[in-house]
Amino acid sequence: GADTNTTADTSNNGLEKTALTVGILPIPDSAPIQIAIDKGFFTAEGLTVRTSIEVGGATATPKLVAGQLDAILNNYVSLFSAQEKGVGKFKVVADSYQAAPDNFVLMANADDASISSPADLGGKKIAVNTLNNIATLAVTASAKVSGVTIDPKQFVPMPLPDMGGALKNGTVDAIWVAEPFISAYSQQGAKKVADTMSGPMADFPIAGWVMNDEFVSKNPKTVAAFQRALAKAQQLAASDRKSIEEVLPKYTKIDAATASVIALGVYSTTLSEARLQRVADTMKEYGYLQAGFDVKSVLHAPTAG
Amino acid sequence: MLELVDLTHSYGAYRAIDRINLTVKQGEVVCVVGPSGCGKSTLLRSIAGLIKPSGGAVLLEGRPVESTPDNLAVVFQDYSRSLYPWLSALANVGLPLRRRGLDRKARDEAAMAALTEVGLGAAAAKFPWELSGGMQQRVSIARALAYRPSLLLMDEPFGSVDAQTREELEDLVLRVCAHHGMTILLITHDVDESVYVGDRVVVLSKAPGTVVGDLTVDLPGPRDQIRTRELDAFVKLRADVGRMVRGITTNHEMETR
Amino acid sequence: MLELVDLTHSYGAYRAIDRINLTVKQGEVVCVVGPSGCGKSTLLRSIAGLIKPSGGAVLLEGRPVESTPDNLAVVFQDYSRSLYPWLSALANVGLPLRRRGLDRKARDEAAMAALTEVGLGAAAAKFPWELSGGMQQRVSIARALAYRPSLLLMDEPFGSVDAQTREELEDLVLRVCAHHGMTILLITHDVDESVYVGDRVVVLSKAPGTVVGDLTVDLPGPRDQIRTRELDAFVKLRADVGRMVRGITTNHEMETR
Amino acid sequence: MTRVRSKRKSFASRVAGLWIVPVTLVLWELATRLATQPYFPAPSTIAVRIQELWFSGPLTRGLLTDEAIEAFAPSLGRLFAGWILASAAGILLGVAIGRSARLADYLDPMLQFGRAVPPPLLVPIFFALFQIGMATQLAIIVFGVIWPVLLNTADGCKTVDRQYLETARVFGFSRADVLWRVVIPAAMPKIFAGLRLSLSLALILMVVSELIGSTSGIGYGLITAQQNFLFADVWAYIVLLGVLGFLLNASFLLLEGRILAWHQRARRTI
Amino acid sequence: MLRGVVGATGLLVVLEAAGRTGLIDTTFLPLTSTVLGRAAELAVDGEFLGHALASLEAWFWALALTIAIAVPAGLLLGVARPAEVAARPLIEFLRPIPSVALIPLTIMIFQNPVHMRMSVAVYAATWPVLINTIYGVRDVDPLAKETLRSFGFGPGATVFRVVLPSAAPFIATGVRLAASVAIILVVTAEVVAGGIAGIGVFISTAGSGNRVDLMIAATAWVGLFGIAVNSLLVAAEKRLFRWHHSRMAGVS
Ligand SMILES: Nc1ncnc2c1ncn2[C@@H]1O[C@H](COP(=O)(O)OP(=O)(O)OP(=O)(O)O)[C@@H](O)[C@H]1O
Ligand SMILES: Nc1ncnc2c1ncn2[C@@H]1O[C@H](COP(=O)(O)OP(=O)(O)OP(=O)(O)O)[C@@H](O)[C@H]1O
Ligand SMILES: [Mg+2]
Ligand SMILES: [Mg+2]
Repeated sequence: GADTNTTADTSNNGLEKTALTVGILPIPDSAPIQIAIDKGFFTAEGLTVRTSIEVGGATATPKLVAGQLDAILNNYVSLFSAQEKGVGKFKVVADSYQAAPDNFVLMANADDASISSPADLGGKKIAVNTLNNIATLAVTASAKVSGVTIDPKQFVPMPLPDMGGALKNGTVDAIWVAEPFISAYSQQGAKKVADTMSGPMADFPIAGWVMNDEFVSKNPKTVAAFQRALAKAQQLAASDRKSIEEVLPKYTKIDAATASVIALGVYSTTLSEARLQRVADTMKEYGYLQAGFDVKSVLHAPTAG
Repeated sequence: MLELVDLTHSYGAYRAIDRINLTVKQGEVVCVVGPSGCGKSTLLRSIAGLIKPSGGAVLLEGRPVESTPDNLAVVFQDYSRSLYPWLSALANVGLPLRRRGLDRKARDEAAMAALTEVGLGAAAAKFPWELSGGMQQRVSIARALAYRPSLLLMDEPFGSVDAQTREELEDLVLRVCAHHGMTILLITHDVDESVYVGDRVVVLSKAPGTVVGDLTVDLPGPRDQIRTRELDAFVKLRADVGRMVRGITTNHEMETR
Repeated sequence: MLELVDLTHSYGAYRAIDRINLTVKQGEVVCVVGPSGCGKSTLLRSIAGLIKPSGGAVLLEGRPVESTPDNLAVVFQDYSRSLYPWLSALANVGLPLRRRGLDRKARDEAAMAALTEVGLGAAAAKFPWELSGGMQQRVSIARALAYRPSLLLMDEPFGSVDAQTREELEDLVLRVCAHHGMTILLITHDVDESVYVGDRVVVLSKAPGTVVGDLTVDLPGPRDQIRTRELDAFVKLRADVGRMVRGITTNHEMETR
Repeated sequence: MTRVRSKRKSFASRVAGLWIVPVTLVLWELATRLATQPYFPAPSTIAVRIQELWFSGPLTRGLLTDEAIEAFAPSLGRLFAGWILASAAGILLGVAIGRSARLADYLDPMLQFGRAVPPPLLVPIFFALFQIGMATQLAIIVFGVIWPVLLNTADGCKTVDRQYLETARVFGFSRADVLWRVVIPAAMPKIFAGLRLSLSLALILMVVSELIGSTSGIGYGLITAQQNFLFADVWAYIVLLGVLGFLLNASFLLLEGRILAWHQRARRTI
Repeated sequence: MLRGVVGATGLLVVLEAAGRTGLIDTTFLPLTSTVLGRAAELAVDGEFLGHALASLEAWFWALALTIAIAVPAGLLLGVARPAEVAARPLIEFLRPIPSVALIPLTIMIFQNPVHMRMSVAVYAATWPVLINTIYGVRDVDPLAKETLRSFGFGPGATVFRVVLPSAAPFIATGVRLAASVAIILVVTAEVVAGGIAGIGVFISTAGSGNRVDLMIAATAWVGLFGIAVNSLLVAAEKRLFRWHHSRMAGVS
C-alpha cells in the first residue's frame, strides 16, 4: 500500500516520497483531486497519486493515523474533534470545500404538516450520515437560530441512500442530505424544511486535505509538491464548473446528467486560518470541543515557491 | 397371506437375491436359513417395503406391497442401531403403541409387560447405551411383540443372547404368536432353531440367493425345548436342513476362496 | 500373562462385575460364558483398558494395566459400529497395520490375505455399509487376526454367521493363534463353542458377574470339528458347562421376573 | 463415577475453572500499557468507564444508571425477539426443507443467495418493505441470525440414521410421530449447535440493527462512542457485549445440558 | 436444479409484479428487470470485475485461514474436555463481539487493507466452524474411537483417523456457513471502511451517488457468488462423504 517508495529518490525533484495514497469520499467535495490526477498536475510534480474510497472520518482517520493512507479528505468538525481527543496529530495541508446555499438541507415528508421549518425540529428524529460532525453541528446551529435546542439523541445515524426509505416509513421525521439526494428525494415527495448552511452557518468551511503531522515534517518536499498540484486543481474547480462535471462520473456514481444540474459548494483556493478558526469556535460553542482550539496548530499552509 | 413372486434385487450391478418364490400362509412360522451374505436381510427388507426390489413382486393378502405394509413389526439384525438412544427401554417399546390408540398409561403397562417377559423388567428405565448387547436385542424383541403385528419379520433375533435365554425367547415368541395369530418370517443361522421354531424352513443358496429348499416341519405342537428336540423327526429334519445348508456353503466357500 | 485381581466395576451405582479373579497363561485360549447382561463385555473392556475399573486390578505380564495395553486386538460385540464407514473392508483391515510399520503395499497384502481367509476376498473393495451383518463381523475378525496381537479379545465374534462359516472361523482363529502364540479371551454364548475352542471355560454368574466356574478343557489338539465333538470328554464337558450356565440363568430369571 | 463427581462439582472449583479470565486480563493490561495507543485503552481504564457509564446508579436499582436501563432494555428486547423469531422460523423451515427434497430444490438457490447477502445492505429494502422502524430492525436480526439454525436443522433432519427411520416405517409411525419422536430428537444435537451459533450472532445483529436508524440501545451507544472518538467507551461496549454473550451462552448450555442429556451421556466413553 | 430455477424465477416475477403494480416503491427497490439489466451490465464492466476480484481474493484467503485455524482448534477443544472448559469463557466472550465494531481497531493493527478485511472475516467465520467442529467431535461414536485405541493407537492417530473423518460432515456444514459469513464480512468491511477496490467499495460509491439499482445489482452478484460457492461445497461434500450419506437416510 502506502509504504511503497518511501525511500528518498533524488531523481524525482528530491521528493522524499513519490507515490501517495489519498482517501477521498465519493462526493463532489473530492473533485479537485480527480482533476489533478486527470490533468496530470501530480505527474508534473513527480507524484503518483492513487485514491482510496473512504466512507467517513470514523474509519478514514485511523487509516491515516496507521499510515495506510498518506492524506485524506476530512470534514473539519471530525478532524478537530479527533485532534482534541488525541486520536492523532494532524495537519491540514489544503482547504477544499465550503458550503454554498442549498448544499445541505433538511427535508421532511411533503405531507407532514408538523414540520415545515427549523422551529419545528424540537423532539423530532433527524437522520444524519454521521454523528458528531458537520451534519449534526449544522442542524444544531440552524435550529438554535429558531430558538430550538436539539438533543444529541435526536440524531439518527444512517447511510444517505437509506434515508429516503426511513423518512417515508416514519423511522425518522427529517433527513439531512446533500446532492444528489436532494434532487432525488424532492422527486420522491420530500420537501425542503431548511437550508442548514444559512445564517450562522453560511459559507461554512466543510472539508480539507489532511495529513499526519509526522508525515508532513518528514516529507516536506512531497507535501509541498502535493499542495502545488492540488492548488492548481482547486483553482480550476473554483473557476470552471465544467471541470467538475467532467470528473464526477469518474469517481462517483453520479451520472453526467445529474452532475450538470446539482448544486455545488465553493472550492477554496486558499488555506485561511481565520476561516477555519470559525469552525473551531462554533464547535466550542456547541460543545463539540471541550477547550478552546487554536487552528494554527493544525494548519500547514503551502510555502511559496 | 404373503407371497413372493420372482423377487429379485440388485445393489447397483451386484445381484443379492434372484427370483425368489415363496408363499407364507396366515399364522405360519417360516424360518429362513442360508449362508452369510446370501441375501436374507435383503429379502426381509424387500418384504418390509424398505427397499424397492429391482424385479418381481411382494404380494400381501393378494395386493402388491408398494410401501411398508400396515401392521408389521421388524426385529432388525442391527438391533443396536434400531433403538432410539434418546428414549429409555420402556419408551422405546412403548413408542410404536401410539399407533394402537393407547393412552400413555396403557402404553407403559403394555411395554412393561413385554419387557418383563423378555427378562428386562428391572432395566425398563435404562437407556439403550446402558444395556448390554443381549439386553438391547431383547428390548427390540419386546418392542415387536408388544406391538402385536399381524406379520412379524425377525432378522436373527436371538443371536446375542445366551442359550438359556434364547430358548425362553423362542418359546415366548411362539406362544405370543400362536395366541394372536401372527405370521412370522424368522431369519436364523441356527439350524436347530429353524427346525424347532418353524412350521417351514426355507433354505437359500449362496449369493445371489435363491430358494434351494423348502421343508415342512411336521412336528407336534406346542413345541417343548426338551421333548421336541428329542423327537426322531426333529433330529432327522435337523440333519436334512444341516446337510442342505452345508452343501451350499461348502460350494460357496470353494468359489470365493 | 494376564491376571485379574478382584476386578470390580460399577456404572454409577449399578455394579456390573464383582471381584473377578482370573489368570490366563501365555498362549492359552480362555472362553467366558455367562448369562446376558452379566458383565462379560464390561470385563473385556476393563482388560482392554477402555474403562477404568472401579476396583481391583488388571495385570499384564505382572504390570498393572493403566491404559490400553500394547499388542492387543479386540473384536467388539457391536462389530458394525467398530468398522469405519469411510474405509473399504480392505482399508479397515489394513488400518491397524500402520502400527506395525508396514508400507502401503505390505499392508494391503496382509489385509487381503486376512480377508480371503474369512471368505471375503471378493468383497475387499466394498464399504462396510455394502456388507451383510455376517460379512461385517468377518471383516472385524480379519482385522484382529491380521494385526497378529499377542493378546486377542473377542466378544461374541461368531454370532452373526451361519453354522458352517462359524466352524471355519473357529478353526481359523485356533490355527492362527497357535501359529503365532497368541493368547485369547473369547466371550461366547455357545456352550459347544466354548468347549471346542477353549483350553479353559470360565463361567460367570448373573449380574453382578463373578466367576462361578473355571473348567479346564482337557481335549487333545489340534481340534477337529467332527472328531473332537464326538469325543466322550467333549460331550461330558459340554454337559457340565451347560448345567452350570443353565443353573445360574434359571436362578437369574427367577429373580428378575 | 465420573458423572457423579462432575455433578457435585463444587462452586469453588467452578470459579477456579475461570482462571483464564484473570490471566487474560493481566496480559491485556500489560500489552495495552506497553503500546500506549489511544485506540487500545487498558482494561483498567475500560472497567472504570463501565462503572461510570452503567453501574454508578442508585442501589435500589442494582446500581444501574438511567443510561444503562435506556441502553439495555430495548436492546435485550430486540435481541430476544429477534432470536426467538429466527430460531422458530429457522427450525420450521429447516425441518421442512430437511424432510422434503422437493421443497429444498425449489427454495435452495434463494436461501443460498440470501445467506450470502450482508444484512446491512438490505436495510433500504427492508425500509421499503416494512412500514415501521421496529419491524425493520427485527427483520435485520432475523435475516442475519436464521442461517445457522436453518442450515443445521435442515442438515440434521436430512441425515438421520437410516435405521432409525426404517424402524419408524416398519412400525407404521404416523408422519407426526416420525417427525416429533424420531427426526427431531435425532437432529437435536445439530439444531442445538445452530441455536448456539445463532445466539451470539443475534447479539451481533442486534448491534448492527442499531447502527442504522436507531436512537437507543447498545449499538447506538457504540456507534456514538465510535464517531465521537471515545475509545474507552467503545471498549466498554465491546466488553459489555462480550459479557452479555458469555452469560447468554452459559444459560444456553444449561438448557442444552437438560435437553441433550441422553446425547451427551451416550457419547461419553466410560 | 430445474426446480431451483423455477423457484427463483417465481420470486423474481412476484417482485417485478409488486414493483409494477406499485405495491413496492420502485424508488427504493427498483424493478427486478432494471436490477437484472444492471447486473448483466456489471458482468462485463471491467471496473466492477476489478472490484469483484479484490473481494474474491480477500474472501478466499479468509476462508482458507478460517479453516486452518478453526478446525484444529475445534478438534483440540472437542477432544480435550479440560481445554474446552478452560477456553470457554474466552471464546464465549469473543464470539458475540461484532466484527463491525472491531473494524476501526483492526485498521490500526493491519496496515494492509486486504489483511484488515481478512482479519474481520476470519474473526466472524471462525465461530461456525469452531462450534460445529466441537459438536461434531462430540458426536463421534465412542466405539469407533475405542476400536482404534484398542489397537494401541495414540490420541493423535485417533483424532486424525477417526475423529476427523467422522466429524467431517459436521465440520463441512460449518465451513459452508463460514463461507457465506466470510463473504458477508469482506463486503461489509469494504462498505464500512472503504478502500481502493472491492465490491463493498463499489456499493458504497454507488450509494453516495444514490444509485440504488447499482447497489442492488452488485449485491445480487454477491448473492449469486454465494450460490456458486455453496453448490461447489455441496458437490464436494457429496463426493467426499459418500459413506455418510449411504448410512443416513435421504429425504422422503
Ligand atoms: N447397501 C448395499 N449396497 C451394496 N451391496 C449390498 C448392500 N447391502 C447388502 N449388500 C450385498 O448384498 C448381499 C446380501 O446382503 P444381505 O445383507 O441381504 O445378506 P444376509 O443374507 O443378510 O447375510 P448375513 O447373514 O451375513 O446377515 C451381500 O453380498 C452384500 O454385500
Ligand atoms: N454404559 C453403561 N452404563 C450403565 N450401565 C451399563 C453400561 N454398560 C453396561 N451396563 C450394564 O452393565 C451390565 C453388564 O453389561 P455388559 O455389556 O458387560 O453385559 P454382557 O455380559 O456383555 O451381556 P451380553 O451378553 O448381553 O452382551 C448390564 O446390566 C448393563 O445394563
Ligand atoms: Mg443379514
Ligand atoms: Mg456383551
